Amino acid sequence: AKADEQFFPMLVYRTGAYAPSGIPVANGFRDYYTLLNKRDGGINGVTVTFEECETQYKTNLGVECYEKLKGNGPTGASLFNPYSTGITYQLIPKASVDKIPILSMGYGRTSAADGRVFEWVFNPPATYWSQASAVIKYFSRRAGGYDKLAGKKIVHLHHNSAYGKEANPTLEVLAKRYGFKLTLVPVDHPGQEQASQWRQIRRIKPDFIFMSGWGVMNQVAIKEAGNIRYPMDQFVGNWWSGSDADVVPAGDGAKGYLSTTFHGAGSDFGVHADIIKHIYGGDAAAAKENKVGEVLYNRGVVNAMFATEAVRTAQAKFGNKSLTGEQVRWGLENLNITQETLDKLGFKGMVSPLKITCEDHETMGPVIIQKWDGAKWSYASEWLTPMRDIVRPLVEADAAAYAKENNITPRNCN
Amino acid sequence: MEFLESILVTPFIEIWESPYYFIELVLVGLSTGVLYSLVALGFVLIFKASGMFNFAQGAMVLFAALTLVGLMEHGLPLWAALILSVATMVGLAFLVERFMLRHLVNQEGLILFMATIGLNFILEGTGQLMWGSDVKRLEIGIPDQPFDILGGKVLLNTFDVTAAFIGALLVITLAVFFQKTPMGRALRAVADDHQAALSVGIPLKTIWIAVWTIAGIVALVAGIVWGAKSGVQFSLSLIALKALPVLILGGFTSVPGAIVGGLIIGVGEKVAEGFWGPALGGAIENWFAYMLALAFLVFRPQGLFGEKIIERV
Amino acid sequence: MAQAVEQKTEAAALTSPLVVNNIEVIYDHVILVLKGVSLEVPEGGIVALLGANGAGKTTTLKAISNLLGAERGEVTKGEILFRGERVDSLTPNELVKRGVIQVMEGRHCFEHLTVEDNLMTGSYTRRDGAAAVAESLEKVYHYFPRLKERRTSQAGYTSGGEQQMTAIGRALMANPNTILLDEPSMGLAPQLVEEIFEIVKALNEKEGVSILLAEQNTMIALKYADYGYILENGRVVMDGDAAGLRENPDVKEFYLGLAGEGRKSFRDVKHYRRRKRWL
Amino acid sequence: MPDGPQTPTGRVIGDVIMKVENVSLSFGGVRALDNVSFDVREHEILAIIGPNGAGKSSMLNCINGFYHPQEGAITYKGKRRDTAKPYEAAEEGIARTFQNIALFKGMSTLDNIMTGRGLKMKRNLFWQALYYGPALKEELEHRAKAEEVIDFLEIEAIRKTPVGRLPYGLQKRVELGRALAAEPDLLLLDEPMAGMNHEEKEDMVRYILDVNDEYGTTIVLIEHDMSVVMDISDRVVVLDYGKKLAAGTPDEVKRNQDVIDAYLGVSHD
Amino acid sequence: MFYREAGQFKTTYQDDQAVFPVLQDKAAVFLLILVAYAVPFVADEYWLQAIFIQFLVFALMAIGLNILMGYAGQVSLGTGAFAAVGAYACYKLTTNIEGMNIIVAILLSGGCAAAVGVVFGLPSLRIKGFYLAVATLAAQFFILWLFNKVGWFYNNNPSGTITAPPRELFGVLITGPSASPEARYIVCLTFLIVFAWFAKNLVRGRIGRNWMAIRDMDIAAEIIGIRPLQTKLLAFAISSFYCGVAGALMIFCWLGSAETEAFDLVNVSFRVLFMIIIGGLGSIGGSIMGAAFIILVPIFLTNFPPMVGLDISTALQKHLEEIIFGVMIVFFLIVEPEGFARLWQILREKLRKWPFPY
Ligand SMILES: Nc1ncnc2c1ncn2[C@@H]1O[C@H](COP(=O)(O)OP(=O)(O)OP(=O)(O)O)[C@@H](O)[C@H]1O
Ligand SMILES: Nc1ncnc2c1ncn2[C@@H]1O[C@H](COP(=O)(O)OP(=O)(O)OP(=O)(O)O)[C@@H](O)[C@H]1O
Ligand SMILES: [Mg+2]
Ligand SMILES: [Mg+2]
Repeated sequence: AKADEQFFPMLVYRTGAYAPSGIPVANGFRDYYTLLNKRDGGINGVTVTFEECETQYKTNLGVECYEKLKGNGPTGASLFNPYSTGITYQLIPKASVDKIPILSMGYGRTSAADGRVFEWVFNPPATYWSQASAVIKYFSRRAGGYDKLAGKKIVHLHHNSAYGKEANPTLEVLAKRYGFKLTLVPVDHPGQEQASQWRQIRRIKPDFIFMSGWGVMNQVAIKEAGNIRYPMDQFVGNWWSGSDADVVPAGDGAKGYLSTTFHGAGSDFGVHADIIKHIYGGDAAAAKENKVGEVLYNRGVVNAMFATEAVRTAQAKFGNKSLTGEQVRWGLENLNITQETLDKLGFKGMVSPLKITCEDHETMGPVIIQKWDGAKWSYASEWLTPMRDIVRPLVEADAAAYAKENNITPRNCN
Repeated sequence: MEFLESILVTPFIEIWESPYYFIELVLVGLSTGVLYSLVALGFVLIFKASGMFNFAQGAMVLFAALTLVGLMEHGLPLWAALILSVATMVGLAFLVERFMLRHLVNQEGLILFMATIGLNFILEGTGQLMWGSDVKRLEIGIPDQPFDILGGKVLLNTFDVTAAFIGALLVITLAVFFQKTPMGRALRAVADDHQAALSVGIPLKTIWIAVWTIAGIVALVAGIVWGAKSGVQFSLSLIALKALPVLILGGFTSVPGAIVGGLIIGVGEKVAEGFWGPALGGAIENWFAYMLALAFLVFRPQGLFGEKIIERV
Repeated sequence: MAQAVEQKTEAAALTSPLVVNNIEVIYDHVILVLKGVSLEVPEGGIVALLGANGAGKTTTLKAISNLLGAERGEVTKGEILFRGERVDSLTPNELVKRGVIQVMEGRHCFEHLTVEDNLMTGSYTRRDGAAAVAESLEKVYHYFPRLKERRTSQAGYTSGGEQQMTAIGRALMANPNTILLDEPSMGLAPQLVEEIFEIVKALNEKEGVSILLAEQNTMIALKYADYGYILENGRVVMDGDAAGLRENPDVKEFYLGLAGEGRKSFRDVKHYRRRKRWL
Repeated sequence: MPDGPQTPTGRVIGDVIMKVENVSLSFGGVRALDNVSFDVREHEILAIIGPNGAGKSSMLNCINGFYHPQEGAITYKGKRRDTAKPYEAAEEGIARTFQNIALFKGMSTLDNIMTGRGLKMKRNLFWQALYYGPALKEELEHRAKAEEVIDFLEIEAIRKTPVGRLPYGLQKRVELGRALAAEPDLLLLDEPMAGMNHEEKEDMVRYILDVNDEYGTTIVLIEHDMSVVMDISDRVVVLDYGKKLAAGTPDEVKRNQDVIDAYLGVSHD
Repeated sequence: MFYREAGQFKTTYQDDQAVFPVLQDKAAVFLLILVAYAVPFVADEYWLQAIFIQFLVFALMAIGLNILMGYAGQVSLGTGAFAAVGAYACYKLTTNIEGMNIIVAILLSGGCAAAVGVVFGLPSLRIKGFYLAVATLAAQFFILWLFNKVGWFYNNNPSGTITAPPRELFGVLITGPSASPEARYIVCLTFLIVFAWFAKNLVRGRIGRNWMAIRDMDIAAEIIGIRPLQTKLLAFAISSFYCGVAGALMIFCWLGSAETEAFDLVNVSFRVLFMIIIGGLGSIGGSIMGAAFIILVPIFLTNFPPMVGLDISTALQKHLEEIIFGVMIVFFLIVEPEGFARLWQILREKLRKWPFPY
């Protein structure tokens, strides 16, 4: 009989307006899955299989891809990583019906962190709201303490979409608590034109800018910041506004730009050595061509690692064979990635450990600020833990509202 | 009531109180407006020459820019890459005439429009197939430095000013070319009635190739300017959407219309976003441009400079 | 009779610049409109193409000037020769350069252009200098003084007759040697009709222009033409010298409205109906 | 039936139903109509003739509200017409045909004629969406009327043909059919016989006379074929450069030297 | 040779008015409807969920746009916005009014869309052709902006998206994630059939003729007594009604949840426009065929290489798909500019005459 296989669907966007972000993510996934097969012979002997489906970042294509891939492999799809907030929203209701978990790592619906309502959705290590709180924490350190935030002016420059607006409520709560003056400046899709937004910013003269951008909006924003001579070290993008594709087109102007992240960038980690060795036959140049080490490539790798570790966790309970989505969900919910595991897998220093629970599908993992020096990213802060006391109540309130609207009875996690 | 005040009164007070901010917005509006005109111009040329609303203009911008950077990435110097890109656009014009236009003589506007949608897909596919979908940096040596005017109260940028200058130059050249040469007349004749134009011996083929070539070159320039701003990538094709209100405001058939329309839209949307945006929640630029165009149309249904729509029985 | 036509055509191929040889035209792949039409236009001749509505006159002319493609029509059989060249191998532009120009039925003016610009488009293919073109323009204004008055108006806003004059004038601007005229008299005031035909005659006589004329106004067409063909339902049913046709009793009755004792008042038509067709 | 002058065929011409008084219309510098006055009587056939560009079509456009004259008044059945909208003219019983055929090209002959009956159809959206029931009943009634028109004009064979494909002459006939379908009181015809051969003109004349006779429809006719005009019209108005040059019976007009100079060229008998 | 109406004489005008005058056609259509209802028993979930339901929703929208553009001749690029109005209205109605019947809610949503359509149709009295497109584009951008900006429309939830709540009809779940694809398919199919039927009725009656008259020559139409504003606004209303209903179905029966982006210009408005041009302007059947083409061809092209065992990269495949799709559009337009509807008609004419050529 055929060897056991574990199937991972991949919703990718290698074409269209967001391809510059989609390509490295997809490559990261691909390389990590391939690495597992080549280096370890799969996950505990179970071969990893995967198939790409092009979504072009469009919701209708996302749904089509989901339907197309969900039944593949001997036991169906293990889990979905939609890589688009819009598609994630669409898949959330379907997940519980089809019994396939969704792993939306650092995007998607924030309140899905409440595992009692969103049994099938996981969004570790942190959400937009957690991120926003961590960024404010960072700003407070820069200002010299929380008390110094009072009276400071902070601008949230965001993509005018559900995704871009996610952080707004949290920021508003934080503004109230710490007394800083928050201005929300939206930019319409696609964001090629931001002249007037930046003139507004120039007038406001903010102490800090936090940006939730996406695609071409990021590059233009970084250029425009230079145009008004805004100091780059007061300008922080979220983790979707801090990839190589965002800074490279801006050239020298992008030097000193900051962004958040929850994993390291660059190809100096153990896992990269393995990838270059096993997949690129030691050819570092070819690896570079395929974006190995870029921020979003690493995100793909990290995400694939979380996914496969969830399967490994589940295998411990259900045996080393092809697992169903339902079994993988159990694995996700009991996922506990320790520092030890990370070291073993070659992620030392790249990711923080994380432990998912039935109640908390997010874990509020720490966030770090990285800085672009014109050639590469490097860490520019210590790890910042989000403010649980502020974020969690918001999450629970929103999850409760969702549960009510959709006749869901939250499960009991005790 | 308060809301009404915030949109009907406050912005005007603010304009009065912060004149430099206003001037700055007007200036960036003008420089953006010229760039809109540049894209709109491509539409106007083709519409004038064939009555065809070229949906693929955005894709042509993308395609031209991709070709240019693609060639440069392969190590060609800028001048060589430019020549080859122009040659590519000429080739495209030939192909479009040979395989598309020639077979669609005398069809209705909507059908021609649809055909350009097909072309749009082809160009987007081919461009990305040949050169990849990644974002590419385009460095063509236009200096990009902010500088102060009016005693430091207003900040401008050398790149924007240069780009606006290039755009204006191109637009004026073309305006003169089409107003002063016999070709201009032939173009307008073709737009009115393909069959009658054929019957008096106007060679549609030559005209179309010429016009598509020029439109291709305009697209290349637009692609260079916008590409240098935001990197060359797929989103470039979306700026065609920004050219639509310009086109409609200026009138589909008018080169000067494309210029004036571009400036009005550019200034209008920047000022609106800057003063009205905050009250309305921001990101109003897009619909504002269309509403502005619409407001003009109600008074001049053919656009500011468009040819009067002839209604006779 | 068909035999006679064929023989004539063969003989004429040697002398006539424009020969249409047994053509068949289909529109839209399914609608068969011309079912074997043959005719010829001798050098310096005026030939009239007569026939009822829908007989296929316009189609014939468009086939000659190679404009059918734009209407989704095609010549499926037969051939059309202009000075020995097959017209379907020439583009309309090349045909105009060789001196064949068509005045289309229903005017087809460029409505957004001024009357003068309309006329000037006619000179597009000419390479004999601005002075010669200006001279032609003067000539056209001389023929149609009304156009000179309206020269700066947009053609779309001129009256029906003015548009007709513009269309004819535009063709003259190409300095043609063969004109295909499709219903030139339509919508023109009576004295202008005469004038137009006088112009046609003058062009023909002074400049040796050959003319193929599709016309409903049989009376006047046969007055000015040398030769006539009568088309019914996509076939040539009769041809002959203009004078001979004028005397033919059938033509007299159906096309000229002359029944025996002279013109009948239109008032009287009310009281009878008739319908007779060849075939 | 009101007394009035008798025509040779014995029809009775009634009272004035439309008055055109001192109408002037200009476009920019072009004076298309210049102080024109005449009136139209019930049941008559009135011809308007004149050189090209004299303003004949513009006159019809003023009558049915497509143009609005700057000066003067048009009164139809006692009501001012010169400021009204075109569709109001139709509602009041004025129908017309056009010089450059204005058929609805995408529709069949039958549908074109049915549009002429639109004003008389009353079923609302709801019934129309359901179709079966009252809407169908109404549709069939009007279809029958339309078929009468089709019979009358002898265009049965092209009932279902899209009008765009018809030869010119038939299109003119369909256009007449569309106007007739509205059962108008006043019918304005703009060069209905242009581009027709003699036989076809005879047919057209027959229809016009029949309509005039059988339904008593008043007809205002523009035509360049003098033999037709002189034969069938009761009165003739001559325009030249926007001005009224002459008016009267056909015989009077064709002997008028001004008219001969400006328009006829030679005298027509 | 078998496709003949020989022997089928029509003795009444009613028969002559029928939608399918030829018996064979009528039979074929009934068969097609039967097959359509039988589809859920054979098609797998992927086909139902991702393709057929999408097709039904878009076909309905295409009919709506075709009424406005193909029949009444008013160019519109606001389809997405009108669909969004329907979707958001339906969301508000179902979540805020307890126990409202879902079908009623969907129809009311159509009504809301119709009202909005009328407002944005007002400029059509003065503005024509491509210029009119701008009015509808203004609608497109403004309405989506509004739905994005004003929290009331999405019940102020922080995600800014709307999610279809589960609702039942006759005790069967038809919306929400737990509704079976079969049930949702049947609902959409029924909507499509009923509304296609209504549309067909409208366009072959007085209203439809008035629309076409306005389309073909608005001046002449006005002169024969058709009131232009009323007629155009009615077209806008009905068209938007269709789009609104389709928009509601789009969220409630297909996507399940969406933000405004799901209704954007390129994904919806243009796409529907492609459908009706390819399908045939002024043809109800054409709208449906066009929707099938625009939705199915890309799916076929994506699935084709793997089907024949060709392993090419996702990006390459997508690019080839785009190119081929573009070429097909141009090719079809050259072969038959008037779309599938006309192609079908010609085919029938040929079939009728077959085996004799003319
Ligand atoms: N584009 C077309 N598509 C289909 N049929 C056409 C087309 N053009 C013309 N026909 C048909 O071809 C036949 C001949 O038309 P044509 O215009 O040549 O006639 P004609 O003799 O010029 O008539 P008229 O005196 O009315 O101008 C007509 O029956 C007409 O319906
Ligand atoms: N809408 C308009 N704008 C500008 N000029 C116009 C307009 N309508 C008519 N004219 C001008 O008014 C004059 C009268 O035109 P009209 O169409 O009434 O002439 P007509 O008597 O019908 O001539 P014909 O016999 O040639 O049809 C013409 O010179 C025409 O150019
Ligand atoms: Mg003809
Ligand atoms: Mg006239």
